[in-house]
Amino acid sequence: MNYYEIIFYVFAVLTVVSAGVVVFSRNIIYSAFALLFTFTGVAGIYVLLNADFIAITQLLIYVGGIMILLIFGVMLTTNVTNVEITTQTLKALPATIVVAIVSALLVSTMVSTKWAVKDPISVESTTINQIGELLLTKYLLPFEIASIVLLIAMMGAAFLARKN
Amino acid sequence: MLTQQILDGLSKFYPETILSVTILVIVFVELFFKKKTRVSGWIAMAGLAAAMLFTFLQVNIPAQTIFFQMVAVDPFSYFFKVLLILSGFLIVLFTFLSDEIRSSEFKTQEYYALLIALTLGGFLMASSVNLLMMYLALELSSLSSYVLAGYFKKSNRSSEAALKYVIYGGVSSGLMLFGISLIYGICGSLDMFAISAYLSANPVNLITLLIAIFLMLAGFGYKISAVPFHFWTPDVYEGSPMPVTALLSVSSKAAGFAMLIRFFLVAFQNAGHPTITTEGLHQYITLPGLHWPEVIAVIAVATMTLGNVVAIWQDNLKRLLAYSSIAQAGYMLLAFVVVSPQGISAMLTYLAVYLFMNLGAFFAAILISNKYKTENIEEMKGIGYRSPLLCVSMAVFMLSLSGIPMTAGFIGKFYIFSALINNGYIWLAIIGLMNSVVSLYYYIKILKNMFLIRPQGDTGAVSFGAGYSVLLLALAIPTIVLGIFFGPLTKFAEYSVQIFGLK
Amino acid sequence: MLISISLLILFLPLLSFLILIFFGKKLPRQGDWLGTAILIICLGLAFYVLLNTGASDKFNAIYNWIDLKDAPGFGPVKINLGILIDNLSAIMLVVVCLISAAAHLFSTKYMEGDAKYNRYYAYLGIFTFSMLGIVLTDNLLMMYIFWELVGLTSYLLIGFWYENPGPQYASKKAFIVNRIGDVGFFTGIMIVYVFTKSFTFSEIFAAIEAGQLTGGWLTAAGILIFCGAIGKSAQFPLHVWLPDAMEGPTPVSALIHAATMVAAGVYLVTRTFPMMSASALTFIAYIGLITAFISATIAITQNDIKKVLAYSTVSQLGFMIMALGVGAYTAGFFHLVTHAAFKACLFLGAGSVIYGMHHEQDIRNMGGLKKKMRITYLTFLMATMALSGVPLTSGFLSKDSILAGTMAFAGLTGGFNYIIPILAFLSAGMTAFYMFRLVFLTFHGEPKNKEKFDHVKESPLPMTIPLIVLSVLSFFVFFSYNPIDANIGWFAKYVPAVQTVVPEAQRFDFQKGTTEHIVNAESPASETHGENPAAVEENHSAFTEAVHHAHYPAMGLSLFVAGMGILLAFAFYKWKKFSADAVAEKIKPLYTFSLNKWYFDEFYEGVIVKGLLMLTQAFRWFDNKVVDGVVNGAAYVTERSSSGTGKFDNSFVDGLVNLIGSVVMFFGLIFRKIQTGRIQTYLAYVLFGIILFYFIFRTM
Amino acid sequence: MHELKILGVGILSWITFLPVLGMIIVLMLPKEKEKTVKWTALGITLLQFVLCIVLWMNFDNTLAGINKIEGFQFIEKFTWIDVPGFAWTNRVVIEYFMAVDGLSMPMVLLTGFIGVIATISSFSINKSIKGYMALLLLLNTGMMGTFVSLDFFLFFVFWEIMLLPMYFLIGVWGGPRRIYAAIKFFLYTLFGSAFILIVMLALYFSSKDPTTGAHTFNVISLMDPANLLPGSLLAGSLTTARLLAYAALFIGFAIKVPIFPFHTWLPDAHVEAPTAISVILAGVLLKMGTYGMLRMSYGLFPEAMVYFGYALAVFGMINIIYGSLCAMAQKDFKKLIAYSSIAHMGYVVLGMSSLTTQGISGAIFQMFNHGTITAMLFLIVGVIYDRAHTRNVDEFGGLANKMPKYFGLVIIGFFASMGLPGLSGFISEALAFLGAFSVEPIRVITIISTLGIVLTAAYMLWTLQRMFFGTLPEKWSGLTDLTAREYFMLVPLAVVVIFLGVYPSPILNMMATSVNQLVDFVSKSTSLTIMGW
Amino acid sequence: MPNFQIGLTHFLVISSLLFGLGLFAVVTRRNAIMILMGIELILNAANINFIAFNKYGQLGVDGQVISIFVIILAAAEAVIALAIVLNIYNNFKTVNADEIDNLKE
Repeated sequence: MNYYEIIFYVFAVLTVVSAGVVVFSRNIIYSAFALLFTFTGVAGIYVLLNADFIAITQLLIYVGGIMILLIFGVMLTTNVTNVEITTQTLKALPATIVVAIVSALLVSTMVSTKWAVKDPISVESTTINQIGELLLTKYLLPFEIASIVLLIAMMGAAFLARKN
Repeated sequence: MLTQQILDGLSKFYPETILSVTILVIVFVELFFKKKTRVSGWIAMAGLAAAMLFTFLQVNIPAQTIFFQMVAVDPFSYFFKVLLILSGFLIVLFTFLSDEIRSSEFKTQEYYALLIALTLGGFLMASSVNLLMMYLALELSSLSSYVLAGYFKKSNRSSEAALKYVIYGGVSSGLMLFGISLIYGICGSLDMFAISAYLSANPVNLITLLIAIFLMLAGFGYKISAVPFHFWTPDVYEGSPMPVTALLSVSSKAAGFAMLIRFFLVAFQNAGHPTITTEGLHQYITLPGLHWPEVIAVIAVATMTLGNVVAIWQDNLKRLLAYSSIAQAGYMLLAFVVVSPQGISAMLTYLAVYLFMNLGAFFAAILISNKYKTENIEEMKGIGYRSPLLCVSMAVFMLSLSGIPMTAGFIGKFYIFSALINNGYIWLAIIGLMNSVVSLYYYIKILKNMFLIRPQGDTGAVSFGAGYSVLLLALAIPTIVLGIFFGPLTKFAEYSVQIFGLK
Repeated sequence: MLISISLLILFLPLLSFLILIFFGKKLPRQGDWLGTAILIICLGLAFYVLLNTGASDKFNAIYNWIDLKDAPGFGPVKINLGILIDNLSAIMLVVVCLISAAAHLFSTKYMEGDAKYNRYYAYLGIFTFSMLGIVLTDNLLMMYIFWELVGLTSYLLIGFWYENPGPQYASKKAFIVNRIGDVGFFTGIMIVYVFTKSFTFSEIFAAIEAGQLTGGWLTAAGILIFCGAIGKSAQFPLHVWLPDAMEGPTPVSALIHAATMVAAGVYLVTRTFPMMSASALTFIAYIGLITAFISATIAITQNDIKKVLAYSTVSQLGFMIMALGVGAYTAGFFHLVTHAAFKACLFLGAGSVIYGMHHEQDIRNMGGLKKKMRITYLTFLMATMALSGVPLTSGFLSKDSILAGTMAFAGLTGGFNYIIPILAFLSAGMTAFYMFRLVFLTFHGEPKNKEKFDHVKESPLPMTIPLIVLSVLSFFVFFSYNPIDANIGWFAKYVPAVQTVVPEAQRFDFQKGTTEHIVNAESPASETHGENPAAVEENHSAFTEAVHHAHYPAMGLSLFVAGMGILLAFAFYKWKKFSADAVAEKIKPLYTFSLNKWYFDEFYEGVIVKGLLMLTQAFRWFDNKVVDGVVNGAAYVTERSSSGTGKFDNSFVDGLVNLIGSVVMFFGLIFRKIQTGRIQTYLAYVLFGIILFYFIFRTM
Repeated sequence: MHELKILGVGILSWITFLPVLGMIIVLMLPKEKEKTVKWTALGITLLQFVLCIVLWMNFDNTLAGINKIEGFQFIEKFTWIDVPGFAWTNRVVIEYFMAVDGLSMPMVLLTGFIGVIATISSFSINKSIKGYMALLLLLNTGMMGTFVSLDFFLFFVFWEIMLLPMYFLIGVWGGPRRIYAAIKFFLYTLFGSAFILIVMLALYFSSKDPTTGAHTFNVISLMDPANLLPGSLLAGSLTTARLLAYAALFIGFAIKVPIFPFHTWLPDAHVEAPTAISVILAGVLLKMGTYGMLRMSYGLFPEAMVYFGYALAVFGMINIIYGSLCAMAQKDFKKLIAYSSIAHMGYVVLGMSSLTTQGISGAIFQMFNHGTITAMLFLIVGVIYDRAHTRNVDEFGGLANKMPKYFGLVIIGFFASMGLPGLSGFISEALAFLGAFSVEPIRVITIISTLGIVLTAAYMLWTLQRMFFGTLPEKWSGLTDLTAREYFMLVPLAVVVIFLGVYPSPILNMMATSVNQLVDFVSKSTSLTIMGW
Repeated sequence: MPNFQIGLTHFLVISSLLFGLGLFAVVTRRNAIMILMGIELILNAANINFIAFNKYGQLGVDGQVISIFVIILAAAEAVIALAIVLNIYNNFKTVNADEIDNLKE
C-alpha cells in the first residue's frame, strides 16, 4: 500500500461519508456543516488528480462562497427559535428506489466501460500557467460569457432580494 | 496569429456584442430614474433593432466557426437569430401593453436587461458548436428566465413558479452536465466535430454513450419541454407574468430546438460517409447501432399526445396554452425524426409559423386578462360579441394552432406530414393527424365560448386602443398570409438548413 | 287515324282533370257537366275504335322517352313509350269509358252538394286517364307507371272524405297493399328487362321465343308480374284492402272497385298470357280459386250492402284469374267484360238504395223497397240474375264457359287439379245464394226501419238511366245470339285464344307439340288498316277440343248449382222455411269465422303491422343507443369519471366526444393527475422517464 | 372543348367565385339595412344561377370527359402554386384546374338552383342577417368549387371551405342543441377529410406529371396508371396500399353521403339547422360525398372499386332499409325527413355500385332529384315550423282543409319522395334498380332494396295521415295558408319535379356519354371480372 | 477492485456515488435549501468526472478549465436559487418544497 492509495482512500471515505451525512441527517444545520467536509474532501481528490489550481479554487469558492451562502440561507429561513429545525425526509419510497437504480446503473457502467486510458506521462509541477493560457485563447469566449452570466446572476439576485 | 483570429472572430460577433452592450446601457441608464419609466424598454428595442441590422449584414458571409471553434456563424444560426430578435421585439411590446406589468410596483429595469440576456443566451445556444459553450449559453438563458419567472416578488404564484423553475432547471442542467462529462470521458473533447470524428472512427461502448445521451436529453428536453422533462412547464407558465410566459414558450423553446438539432446532427453525423442518398434527398447517416431518431420519435409521440390530451381538461387559458405549446413541441420533434434536410426545413418552417401564432395567442390572452380580468375560459362566454377584433384574431390564432387549411399552421403541419409520408413514416403521420384532430377540440372550445354563447352579464362593447389592434393585426395577418403565400418562408427555411460542418 | 283517336281518348280525361282541379270552383255547377260530357265523347270515340279494329289488327305508335345511348357491356339503352290498339284494348276502351261515363252521370246526383265537389270530378278524370293508360300501353314499364297512378287516384278517392277516420285508414291501407303488389310487379319487370333487354310486349315475346329468358327466371318473372295483379285485383293474400275501400263514395266503388281498376290485374295477365309458363299458370289458377272460394264464404254472412258486393267482386275476380290460369283465355276476358257491366249496375243500384235510405248501409234494417223503388229493384234483380248465372244472361254465358274451361283443364291434367272445378262450382252456387239473400233482405219482406222507409222514394233520373243501360247490357243478346253456346258469339271470334311462346319444356303436356299450326303470325302490324284474311282460322289445339266436350255437362252442373243456391235463398229469406239465425247458431264457429272475414285483417294487423312497428322501434333504439351511442356512450364514461371535477358544460361534453374521444379524455385525466404541483414528484418522474427510456433502447 | 370567357375570366371561375364577390359586398353593407343585404344576396345567387343556365345552354352532350382531358368543357387550367425545387426538395406544382363534364354538370345546375331557393328561404332569418348571408355565400362557393375542380388539392381546399361556414351557420342560427350538433358535424366531417388528406398526399408523392416532371395533384393525370412512379406507394394495381387508400377515401366520402355507420351526425345537424341550411345541407352537401366517390374513388382506384363493388351495394341496401325503418319510428317531422334522405341516398349508392350505365345514370339522376325533392320537403317542414314552432307530428291533424294550397304542394312533395311514377323520383329509382338488377351477384340485394319503396310509402302516408287528415286541433285554428314568398320557393321545385318526371331527357342526355365513358374506363382498367358482364 | 493500483474507475465510482447522493437529496428532502445542496453535490460529481477524464486521458488541462467554468456557473446558480428561496420564505413562510403546490393539475 503506497502513500498515494492511502491518501486516496482517506479522501474518498471522507467525501462519501460526509455527503451521506449531508443527505441523511435530520438536522439541517448538521447537514450544512457536513457539506463543508464534503467540499474539502473533493478538493483533496482534485489534488490527487494533480489539478492543484482547481483544488484551491474549489476550496476558495465552494467552501468560502457557496457553503457560506447556504448557511445564510438556512439561518434566514428556519427561525432558529423553534426547536423543530429537523426536516424529515419525504417518505417517498418510490423516489428512493428510482434514485438507487440510477446510481447503481451509473456505477456499473463506470466500472464496466473500457475507458481510453493512456499511460501516465511526466507532469509539470503546476497546471496554473497552462490554464491561464488556455483561458485567454481557446476558452476566451466562454470566459467573457461567464462574466456576463455572473453579472446577470448578481443583478437578478439583488432584484429578488430587494425589499421595495 | 492569435490576435488576428480573435479580431476576425470579433468582426463576426457584432450582434452578440451589441446585445451585451445593451444590457450594460440599460443597467447604467436606469440608475438616473427614480420612478418607473419605460426608458429601458426603448433601449432594449433599440438594441434589438441594431442586433437585427447587424445580423442582416451577416447574411452572406460563408459558414464558418469563430473563436477557436466555439461558435459557428452559418445560415442555421442566422435563422434562429432572426427568430429570437423578432420574438424579443414582440415581447418587449407585449410588456409595454400588459396591464399586469404596468400595475405592478416593480421597476422594469432588470426586466428588460434579463430579457436581452435571455435573447443573448438564445443566440449563443443557436450558434455554439462546443458543448461547454452550449452549456454556458443554456445556463445564461435559464438563469435570466428564473428571475423573469419570479418577477412579481410579492405574488405567491410568481414566486412559486420561480422556485419550481429554479429547482427543476438546476437539476436538469446538473444531469446535462453529468452527461457532458461522460461524453468528454468517451470522446476526449467537447468540440462537436471532434466528437463526431472520434465516434465514427473508433468503436465505442454503446451503453455508456446511450446513458450520456439520455442525460443530455434531460437538459434539452427541459428547455423545449418534451414529455418526460416537461413537468415544470404548466406550473411555471401559469405562475409567471404573461409576457414572460410568451417569452419562455417561444424564444427559449426555439433556442432549445436549435441546440438539439445542432447537437444531434453534428455530433452524431457520420463524418466518413457522404450524405446524398439515392433519390436526391439529403440524408444524414447516423452512427450504426445508435438509433436516436427512434428515441426522438417516442418522445415526440409522447409529447404530442400528452400535451393535447391534458389540454382538453384545462379551463385556465394560460395553462391550456402551456399544454398547447408542449403539444406543438411534439409536432416539431415529429419532423426531427425525419433526419433529412426536408425534415429539418419542415421543422424550421413550423418554428417560424409557431412564433407568430403562439405569440398572437398569448397577446390575445394578455388583452383578455387586461380587460376582462380573467384567465378562466368559462368566464370568457360571449366576449366575441363584445370585442370582435380581439376574438376574430384569437380565432385566427386558434385555427392556425390547430392546423385548419388557409392558415399558416396548416402549411407548417402540411410540410411536416409530407416530410413524414415522403420518408415512409406513415404511422407517425397518422398519429400526428389524430392529435391535431384532438387538439382541434380544445382550440374550438375557446372559440365556442367566445362566439356561440351570448354574453350573460353586461354586453357593453369593450374596445382596445389603436396600438393594441395594430399589434394584433401585425400578428394575425402573417398567420393568414403565410398560410396562402408561403413560398419565401419555405425557401428561407430550406436555405437555412445548411449547418456548418455538414456536407 | 285510329292512333290519334285513341290518344284523344287518353288525354281528354287528363284535360278534364286539369281544368277541374284549377278552375273547377269557378265553373257553373262546379264543372260536373264538363266531366260527364268529356266522358260521353270518349265513349263515342271508343265505340268508333272498337268498330274499326279487326280481331287481329295491331296499330302501334312508339315514342322514345329515355335514350342512354350505347351502354358498354349491355348494348343500346332505349326506353320507349307506346300505344297499342288490338282486340283486347279496343274492348277494354269501351268498357272503361262506359263505366266511367255511368259513374260520372250517377255522381251528378249522388255527390250533389259535397264540399269538395269539383275536386271529386277532377279525381274521376285523372282516374279514367290512368286506367286508359293501362289499357292502351304497349310496354310493361309504361303499364307500371299508370299502374301506380291508378293506385294514387284510388288512394285519393277512397280517402275522399278524409275528415272522418274510416276513409283515412282505408285509403292508406289500399295504397300500401297495392304498393306491395307493385313491388312484385316491378321485380318481374326487372327480370324481363334484364334478360330480354326491352319492355315492349312484342319484343319480349319474340325474345322469349328466341330463348333469351327460360327456366326458373321465366316462371319467376311470370309469377312476379302476376303479383302486380294480386295487389291490384285484390287476389288472395292482398285482398284485404278492397272491402275497406268501400269507405269511399259509392260511384267510386262502382267505377273503380267493381269494374275498371280491379279488372286491370286480369287485363295484365291477359296481356302477358303468352309468356306465362305452365307452373306460373297453375299458380295463378290456384290463387284465383282460393280467392273465389274464400270471398264467397265471407260474402254469405256480411250485413253491409256494399261489403257483400265487394266480396262478390273479389270472388268474381278470383273466377277470372282462375279462368286465365286454367288456360280459358277467352272465357276469362269475356267474364271480365260482362262482370264489369252487371257489377257496376249492382253497385250503382246499391248507391241509389243508400241514397234513398239516406246513407243507411246495413241490409238488416232495410226491406220492402220493392214497392217504393221499382226501377232500382228491377235493374238490381236483372244484374243479380246475371251475376248468379241464370240462363239468358251474359253472366251465364261467361261463367259457364269458365266452368267448362276448368272442367276441361281438370280433365286434361287430372290428379289434384280436380279440386278446381269442384270448388269453382261450389263458389258459383254460393254466389247465387248470397246475391239472392241480398235481394230478398233489401227489397222484399216488411220494412224494418219504419221512419226511414217512409221517406224512401225512387232515385232521380240521372241515377236511374245508368242503371237501366247497364242492366240491359246484362242480356246475352249483346254477346252471342245463341243463349246457350258462347263460342259462336262475336266475342269469342273477336278474342281468339292466344298461342304461348314459352319454350317446350315449360308448357302443359297438352300444349306440347302444337306450335306448328300456330294461328296468327305475330307480324308487327303496320299502320295499314283492314282485314287480314288469314287471321281468323279455327284453332285445333287440344284444349279447345276438351272445352267442346265439357261444354254441356258444365252447363248442366252450373244450372243445377245456381238453382240450388237460389232455392236455398228463397227458403231462408223469402218463405222463411228455416230461420237463418238458427242455422247460424248451429254452425256458430263457422259463422263467426266467416263473419270476421276469416280474421285476415286481425292477422295482418297483429303480425305484420305490429311486427313492423316493433322492428322500427328496435331500429330507432339501435340507432340512438348503439350507433349514436358510440358518441354519447363516450360522454357517459367521461361523465362518470369526471364526476369529481363536474366543472364541465355537461350538455356540451356528453354529446361530443366519441369512443376515441373518451379514451383521450381518460388518459387526459390520468396525465393531469401526474401534475401534482410538488417539485419533487416532478424530478422523480424525470428520473423514472430516463430509466424507462434507457431500458427500452438498451435492447436496440 | 370550347371555352366561354366573360370579361377574360372563364365562366366556371365566375360561377365559383361570384358568391365570394357577393360576400364581400354584403360585408360592406351597413348592419341595419337588412333588406338590401337580403336582396343583394338573392341577386348574386340569381346571377350565379343564370350563369349556370348559360353554361348548360353551351354544354355539348356528346362529349364525355372522365379520363380524357379533351372530353372536358369550359377548361380553366393554369398553375396556381409553383415553388421551384431547391437542392433536395423537388418542385411543388399545384394547378388551378377547373372543368365540367357529364358527371359534374347536373351538380352545378343543382347547386345553382338550390342556392337560389335557400337564399329566398333565408329571408325569414332575423338574427344578424349580414353574417348569415355572408357565410351562406361562402358556403355556396365551397360547394360549387368542389363540383368543378379537377385538381385534388383545389378539390380538398373547397371541401374544407364548405366546412367552416356550415359550422357557424348551424352553431349560431340553429335550434336549442345547435352547439352540440355543430361540433358533431364539424368533427365528423373533419375526421373524414383527414383520411382524404392522407390519400391525397400519398397520391401526390407517388405520381409524376408527364409535363412538369414534378409530383402532381391533377386528377386526370393521376387516373392514368402510367403517371404513377413505379416504386412508389400507390403504383401498380390491387396492391394492399391501393386498397387501403380506396378504403380511406371511402370513409372520407361515406361520412359525407352519409353511409350507415357514419350517419349519426345527419339527424342532429338537420334538426338543429335553420330551414335554409337544412335545404342546402340535404340538397347539395350530401351529393358531394357521392360525387367525390364517382370522381375520385372510381377515377383513381377503379380496380379497387370493382373489388369492393359488392360491399358498396350492401352499404346501399343497408342505407335504404335502415333509413326507412328509422324514419318510420321518428316523432320529429324534420328528423323523419333526415332519415328519409339517408334512405334516398341509399338508392344512389346502390345504383353506383352496379357499374352499369343505367345504374350510374340512375344514381346521378337520383342525386339531382333527391336534391330538389328533399329541398321541397324541408321547405314544407319550414313552413309548418315557422307557424306552429313545433315539429312533433302527433300534435297536428286536419291541416288539409286548413291550408289547401299547402296541402297540394305537400302531396306533390310526399308522393315524389315515395317514387310515384309521373314525378322525377320514380325514374331515378327505377333506373338505379334496373342497373343494379342487371348485375348477377347483387340481384338479391336489389330485390331486398325494393322493399324500401314499400317502407317509404308506409311512413310517408302515415305522416300524411297523422298531420293532414282527421280533425284540426283547436290550437292550430290560426294557421294561415302559404305566403307569396313561400310560393316562390315551393312552386319552382314542384314544377321541376313534375317536369323531370314526365320528360327526364334534358338531365339524362347531359350525363349519358360521360357515364358510358366512366363505365368503359373502369371496366377496362382491371383484370377482375366485372360483376355484371 | 481487481488491481489495487488507483485507476480512473475509482474516481468515477466516487463521482457516481456523489451524483447518486445528490439526486437522493434533491428528490427526497423537503427543505428547499437541502435541494440546493443536492444540486451542488451533482455539479461536484460532474467536476470530478471532468478532471478524472482529463488526467487519465492525457487531454492537457481542458478538463480543468471546464471545471472552472462549472464552478463559476454553480456559484451563479446558487446565488439566484437562494434569492428565490428567500423570496418564497417571505411569501409562504415555509421552505418545504412539497407544501408549495397550489399551482397544480
